[in-house]
Amino acid sequence: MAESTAVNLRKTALNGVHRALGAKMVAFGGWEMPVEYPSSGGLVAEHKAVRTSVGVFDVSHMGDIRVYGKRASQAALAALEHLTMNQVSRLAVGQAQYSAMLYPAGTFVDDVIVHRLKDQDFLLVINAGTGEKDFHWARDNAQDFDCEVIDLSDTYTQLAIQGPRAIDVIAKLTDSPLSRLGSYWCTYATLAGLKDTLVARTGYTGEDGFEIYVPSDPETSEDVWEKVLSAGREFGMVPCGLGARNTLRLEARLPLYGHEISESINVWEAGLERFCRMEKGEFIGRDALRRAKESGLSRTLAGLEIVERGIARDGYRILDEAGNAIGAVSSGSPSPTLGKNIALAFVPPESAAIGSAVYVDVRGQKVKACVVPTPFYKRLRPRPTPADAHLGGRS
Amino acid sequence: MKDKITEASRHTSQNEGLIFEKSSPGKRGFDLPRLDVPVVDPAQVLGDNYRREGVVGFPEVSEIEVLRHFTRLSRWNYAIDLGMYPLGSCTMKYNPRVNETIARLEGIATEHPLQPQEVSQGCLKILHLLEQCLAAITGMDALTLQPAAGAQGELTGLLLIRSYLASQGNPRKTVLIPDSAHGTNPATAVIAGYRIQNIPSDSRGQIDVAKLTEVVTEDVAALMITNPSTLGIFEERISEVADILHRKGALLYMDGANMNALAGVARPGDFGVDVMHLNLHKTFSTPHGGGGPGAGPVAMKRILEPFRPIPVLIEKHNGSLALEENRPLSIGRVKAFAGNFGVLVRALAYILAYGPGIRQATEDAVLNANYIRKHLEDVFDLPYNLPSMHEVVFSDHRQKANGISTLDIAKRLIDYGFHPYTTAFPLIVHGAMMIEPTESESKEECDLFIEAMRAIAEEAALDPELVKQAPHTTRVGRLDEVTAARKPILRWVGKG
Amino acid sequence: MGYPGNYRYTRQHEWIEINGTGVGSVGITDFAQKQLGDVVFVGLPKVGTTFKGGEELATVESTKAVFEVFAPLSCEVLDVNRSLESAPEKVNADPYGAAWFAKVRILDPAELESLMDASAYEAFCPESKI
Amino acid sequence: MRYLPKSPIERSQMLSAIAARSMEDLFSSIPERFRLRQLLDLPGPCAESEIIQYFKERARENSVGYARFLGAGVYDHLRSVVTDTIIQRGEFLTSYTPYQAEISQGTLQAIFEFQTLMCQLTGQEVANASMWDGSTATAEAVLMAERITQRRRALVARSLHPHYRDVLNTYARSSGLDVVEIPFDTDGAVSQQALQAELGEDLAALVVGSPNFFGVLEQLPVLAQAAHSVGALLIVAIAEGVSLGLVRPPLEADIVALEGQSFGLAPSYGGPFVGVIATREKYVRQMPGRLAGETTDSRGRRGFVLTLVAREQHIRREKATSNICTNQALCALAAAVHLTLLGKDGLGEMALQNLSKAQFALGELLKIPGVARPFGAPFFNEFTLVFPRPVETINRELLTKKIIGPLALEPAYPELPNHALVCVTETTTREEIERFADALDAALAPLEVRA
Repeated sequence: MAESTAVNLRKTALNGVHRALGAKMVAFGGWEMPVEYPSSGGLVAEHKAVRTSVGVFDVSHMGDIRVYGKRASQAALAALEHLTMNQVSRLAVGQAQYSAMLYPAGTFVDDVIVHRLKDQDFLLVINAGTGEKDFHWARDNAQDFDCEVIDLSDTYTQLAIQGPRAIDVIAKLTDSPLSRLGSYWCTYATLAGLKDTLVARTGYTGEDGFEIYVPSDPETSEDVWEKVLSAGREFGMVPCGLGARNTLRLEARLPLYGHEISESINVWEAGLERFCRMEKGEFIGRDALRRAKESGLSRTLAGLEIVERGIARDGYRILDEAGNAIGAVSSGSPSPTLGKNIALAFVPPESAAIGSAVYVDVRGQKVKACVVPTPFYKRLRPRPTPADAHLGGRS
Repeated sequence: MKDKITEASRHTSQNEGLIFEKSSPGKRGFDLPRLDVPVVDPAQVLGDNYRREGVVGFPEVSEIEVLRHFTRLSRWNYAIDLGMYPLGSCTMKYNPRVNETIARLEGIATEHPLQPQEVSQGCLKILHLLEQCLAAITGMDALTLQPAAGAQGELTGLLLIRSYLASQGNPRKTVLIPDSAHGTNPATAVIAGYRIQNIPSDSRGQIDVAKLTEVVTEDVAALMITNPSTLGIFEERISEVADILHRKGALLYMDGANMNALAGVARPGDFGVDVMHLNLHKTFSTPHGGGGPGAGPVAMKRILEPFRPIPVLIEKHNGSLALEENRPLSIGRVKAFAGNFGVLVRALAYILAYGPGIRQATEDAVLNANYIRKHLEDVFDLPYNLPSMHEVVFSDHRQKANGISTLDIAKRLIDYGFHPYTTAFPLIVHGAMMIEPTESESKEECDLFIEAMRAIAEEAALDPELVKQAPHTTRVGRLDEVTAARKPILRWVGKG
Repeated sequence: MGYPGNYRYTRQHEWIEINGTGVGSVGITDFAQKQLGDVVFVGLPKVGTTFKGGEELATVESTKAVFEVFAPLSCEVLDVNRSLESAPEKVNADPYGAAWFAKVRILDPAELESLMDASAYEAFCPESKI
Repeated sequence: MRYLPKSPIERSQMLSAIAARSMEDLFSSIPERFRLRQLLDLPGPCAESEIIQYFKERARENSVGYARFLGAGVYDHLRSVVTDTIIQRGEFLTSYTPYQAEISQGTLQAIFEFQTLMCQLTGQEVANASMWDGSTATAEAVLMAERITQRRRALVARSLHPHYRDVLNTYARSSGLDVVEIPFDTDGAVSQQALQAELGEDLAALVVGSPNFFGVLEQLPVLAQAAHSVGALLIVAIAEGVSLGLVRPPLEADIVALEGQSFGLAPSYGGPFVGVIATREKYVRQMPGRLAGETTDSRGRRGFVLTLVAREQHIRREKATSNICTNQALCALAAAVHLTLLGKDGLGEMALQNLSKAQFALGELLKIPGVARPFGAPFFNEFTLVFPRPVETINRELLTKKIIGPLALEPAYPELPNHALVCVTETTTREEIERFADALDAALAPLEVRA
């Protein structure tokens, strides 16, 4: 991961703020993003802040696609059912779901979070690196539907406020009863003085948290950033970078495009079946997935704990007892929360049973690892009461 | 018979040669643990331009040979551990052995000066406590423990003065130095970029205040004074001297070489001194080790504090200690890292041993000097008869009559089992005999010394040659310093 | 050892021997060498340098002292006695002869007046100290 | 008080002997108002056991039990217990500077042997009895060059130890010496180009470190040629003496300023160490510091004395070559004993172990994605790496794993962010090196976020 020196990198509205904070900037998906803030104590400190209290991420590099159409035609809904693998019709207005756009082969264009803002007005939040591709894919494949597909990526500065105390921070920034907003629900609220700000109780850290969408002009963005930080100060909130975001999502086994999902990995291999509704009817990739299921899996994503010395890094080979290559690490890192070295790796199903031993080729050394259940880290979440969800839906 | 004795002594420690002369290829006195990584080929790693085959001429001897060699050499030294070492202005006092033990503790001797300060708090607390103790003893406001020895303390002190005066608009040109001063004073002042002007002593051996008043101008940066003076006499008009300087904007520097006369009794900070150095290897008992290591902390008044050399020991708001490098007004760095830490540790151990009782040590030191003076002033000339503090200075004036010099008497003392006193210093006394017993000597040892001196005085009158040829009991007689200097041999080059 | 009559002397115990032609040799007196003790080193000036009277022209070291040899009068160094570098003991052995330090050209003969002659130096010397 | 050998009776006997009524009388010459009326407020008195206790407690607050990869002028090397046994002998420990030769032959001969060892190591003709440390030795070497050449300008390599440069600047500032810094090139060595540009007939000396602060070995013959071409002296400062067991000595240097800490002296939080100045015979009278010389006694037997003393402050006063008086004699003795124990083979083997372990460590660390080596020139036991992350942040994480990481270069070299100076000696075990590599890998791995 080279120091970001390329001039053609895109910068978020908060780029200046990050630099002022002394953040270490790196190139990520065509963007210049903060990977960690030495002023926050660095990656590990940021990670721990999110697990134990709260942290804030600038995730403005994420892409946003709006799909909307006439209420009567229900075309927008139909387009999304065709475009994505989860069942969009199950979404109430103000609800969001994790999903993905697939190629006909059943492999990934990208994973997305689909927000139902109005009956026929949806916001798809997509990855940075794949933005262009995703947008064209969505637009091209929605042609036969009477709906609009537009790219809103540049209109939002997106902040992720994550951690058990995120709710307390948000509460200080708004009068709306957002504490009752359910997980994977979203709403418009007056936040940090900004009217009609989109707030979603979503995240990419495995903790409770919110993602807010504010106008991407520097003044507003910096103003909101400042207000959020000062609201969070009493809870020890720190700015967090991509580094912590990556270790957090890895512990929570959330996939990262190019690692656990890609155009050469299908839904079954990625282990994302619970977000894939074969029964809902036709969608791109469905046939291939059915065939893939029949012919059986050649590899599956397994969670590994490295039991001997060594870090399993992305791309390292997985070996069997005899030393033959049987797979590869998709993501690997020390887990700040568990204090262990963990990894996600694609291995043959027969090697993926919990407790079975595999080996990682670490800098030429055969290092023993053990298949463990995932997610590696699971927060104790207060089961939301139906009432919450209900209210959340309407608020 | 005599030849037989010479014969017989050929294999005793009396004839220990140079270690290089015992060398034989293949022997060694130390083994390294087995290498636990692949060995590399230096030729390949370094390249021939950078490579060397091995140190030509380096000794090759076994452990027992090394141990014996240096043990034998050690027996040719005189030492405090053997008896009184009355070297004037050197303060050769007992070196407590516990100081050696603690300086070698794991966690003290093993610490790296650049390691994170989170894991150096122990070292920093030691430095902090020592600073506080020395401030209390000197009556000063701030310390730097950086200087490696007294002479570097002097330089640091003068640079502090120079920076302070420069900040006032003019560093000035001249440093005044009494004619009785140590040689380091003028040598240091020159390195500090100052011109020297000597101040004569008056007939009583005190600084000539009238003369001083004349010469102190806006050009004078400071007066470097030793108090008590090298005559062992307290400068009675010291605060007057300070006022004269201060009135003209100059500062008073005190050479703390004689602090052993004052610790716990009077504080330079009280009588007008602006900055001074301490010799931890004198007053504070760190071993002289045959010429070092020492340490020369500098104590100063608040006005000089901003200019202290880096690093500066600070206390952070969270209560932890740190060495700070970022000091815009600092005179800079005078020595790498954080001073002679190992010496500082010993000095603190010494202070802790006495606590407030350090006054008793000073009293005993002064008592010894005056006791010796009392019992010798009838046989040796006392050029200045003001009250003595921790040391007394006689002259060889009376013995000169029989052609006996202070050096002869000094050498003869060796035969009586004592180390000589300081000879030919201070310069203002011709044939000076400068005696500093320190508090470490018992009444018995003092009495023996007095006996010896009186006996030598007698010999000087009755049998001058006996004294002139002394010492008679040492491994070697007087050495030919002239040839040594005319045709210097400064290293062993082997046969042929 | 006496005081060569044809020499002139300074209060700092240097002598200069004039050999008519405005050229002279400079050295230190027997008294000076006795005070100094065994000489172990002599530091000589560069040929061609000029000195004012009283400026340091050379140094003499014994094991216990350093003695600065001052130019008796304004002069230019024409030659120096290299043999003293290898045999400084000459200064003790033959201060008025073999141990000359430098041959100099005298720049202002008038200055000679300020120097002592043998008898004056002899009178001056004993109570003098270095 | 256990250190004071007088009973109350003896005290009063002695007082009456000098006709003093009380101790107070002894201080009559100190004006009344300056005499302290009460005892000083000092901690103690402490028993021996209490003193040991206090310092053991302080020791526990330091870095016991940590693996360490710091060098930068202070090195961990093996030491024989014999060295300490010798220097703790009272005859060495509690003796003064050997001015009285007849009863100081032990110290004098040891110094003479030390001087010889230093000459053999550095390839120079004379070495002094010691200076305070490598930094002051370097500064004094420059002042010495100034006296020899009668010139007032010195070039100092930016790659020289920053503390050494600081000390030189402190000495230079007051003595009006002009010091110019020469940058380093992409190899971490002195930039020839910049050097050529600064050469001139007014130049007294060129000062370089080798190994320099980045661990890099400088090309001394080339540098000497450059300095000598304008009649200037080459001064070589050596902070890691063990390198001389394997690395070609600075034969072309006119003055060598050596730090001898590596020769049997504990790191001791920065001192006391032992500096040395070694040079050519013809410059000996301009050399600072004490010198022991061989001679004979009245009966013709070999003996040793301090010689050429007329250079020193107690004789020449303001015209002295230096103000140094007390030096580091006992440290020099320790170095002499240590080097004698090691001997020719031992020193060579120790140097080879340093070289081998440093090479091994470099290999292990370079396997870690994101770790690079900026400077290509040969090195001894220290090398520079660049990380994808601020060194301080990494070290903070290493510290939690009981590892004291490499030195961050940025504070002293703002132009080298994320650069670290790694040191490995014979005392560093393979296990420690691997633990360090893993910890560093762990500190960097999470940053590997690729889209």
